[in-house]
Amino acid sequence: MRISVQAESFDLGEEVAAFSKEYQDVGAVVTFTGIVRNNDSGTLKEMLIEHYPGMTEKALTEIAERARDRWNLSDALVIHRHGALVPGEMIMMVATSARHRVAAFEAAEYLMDYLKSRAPFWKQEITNDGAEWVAAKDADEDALKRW
Amino acid sequence: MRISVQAESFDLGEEVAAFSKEYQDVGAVVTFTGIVRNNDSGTLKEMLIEHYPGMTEKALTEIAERARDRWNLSDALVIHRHGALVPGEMIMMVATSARHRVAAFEAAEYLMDYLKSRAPFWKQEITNDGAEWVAAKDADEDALKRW
Amino acid sequence: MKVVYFAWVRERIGLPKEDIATDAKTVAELVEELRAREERYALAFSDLGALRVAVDQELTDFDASLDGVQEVAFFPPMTGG
Amino acid sequence: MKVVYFAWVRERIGLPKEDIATDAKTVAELVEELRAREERYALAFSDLGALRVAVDQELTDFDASLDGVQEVAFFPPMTGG
Repeated sequence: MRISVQAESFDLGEEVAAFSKEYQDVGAVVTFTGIVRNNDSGTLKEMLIEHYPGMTEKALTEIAERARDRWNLSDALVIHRHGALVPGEMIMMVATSARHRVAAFEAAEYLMDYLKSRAPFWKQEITNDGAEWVAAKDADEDALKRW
Repeated sequence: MRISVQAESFDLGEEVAAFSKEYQDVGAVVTFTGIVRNNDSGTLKEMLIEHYPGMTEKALTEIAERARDRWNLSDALVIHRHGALVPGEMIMMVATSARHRVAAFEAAEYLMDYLKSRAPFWKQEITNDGAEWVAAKDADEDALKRW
Repeated sequence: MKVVYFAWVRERIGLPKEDIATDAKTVAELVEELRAREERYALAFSDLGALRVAVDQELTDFDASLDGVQEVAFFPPMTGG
Repeated sequence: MKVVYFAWVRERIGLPKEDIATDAKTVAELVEELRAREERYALAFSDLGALRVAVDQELTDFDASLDGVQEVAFFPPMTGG
């Protein structure tokens, strides 16, 4: 299990290849990658991601351990960036491996749902009109009820 | 959208990197990779995958087009191998990209559920005891009802 | 008409494909003709519930028409992924 | 006690962290003390429903005890992923 909170970019292909290298009783690998998407008017210049050093790593580790135990995962990976990112850049990724596809899918969705609302990150969007904090969505909070 | 039915192995890292290279209005990329898992007694020597040339490509294309239209995907990728594979080898992968995570996840699960039961592949497991056709699971057929 | 077989259907019948001249109007009628041929066909088609059929490379039912059809395929439930 | 602020809470209060000497027994009592300090605190803590709190880097509620606590953090709902 690897958790990384980092300012540097990551190479999705290399991460996936490394994650999927050691097979032991694994039939399914799922990855999710989050990318900075431009706003509807295409005016996003930068996304600034703030986080809570110390707590972030703890929260991500707890979330990943809960997913691993609940779905009996072979392995899990979480990478989340902070700092200034431009549209098209990868923000974060998770990967899960398990015996069967349903476990790998559900665990990856669980990781994402908890990352969205329970990991101490805050996003701010910078456009020519200024800076605006991204508001948490009710739908993201509601998504946790599934688990 | 790319569909590939092939005997050759594929490089997951390279495929994911290539798939995720062009971002246009994409916030989420999901990949699923299926791997030959050994049986519980660890005696699997080979998995032989037979398919129906011509129909396979048609069926996979139809499934991917339906997923693309239903979830408004930016892109979708399906790679499925046939021939002789050993435990640990990658059998297949799908990738989906969309604006939001829920669409990318659901579309990838839809692709997998339909691939399992509606794409003309048949698996045979070779052990020292001989060759045995893998039986379709009721759970896989039931999974289609979700959609 | 080209008739193709996959997986254990192919193994039971003993060949992957054959050309068959038939007046069968539906898949079900074709199955009846094949069953009457030889024991290996009767065995392969003994339980239609365990079989699937594609007509011109599209999955269909056993009551599908063979009108204008060029290729019929018989096989067990698929196990892709 | 170390008190840290993130996102618009940090912006409204105007600093990322500070050391506070307090006799507050709960987070809610600490919030009352802070609100009474200055307008910028009153503004930052005007709607507790829009705030989240962590005590020693664990998410908790506003009625959490501060007994033995070293670090309290205030911030808006998180937007990771």
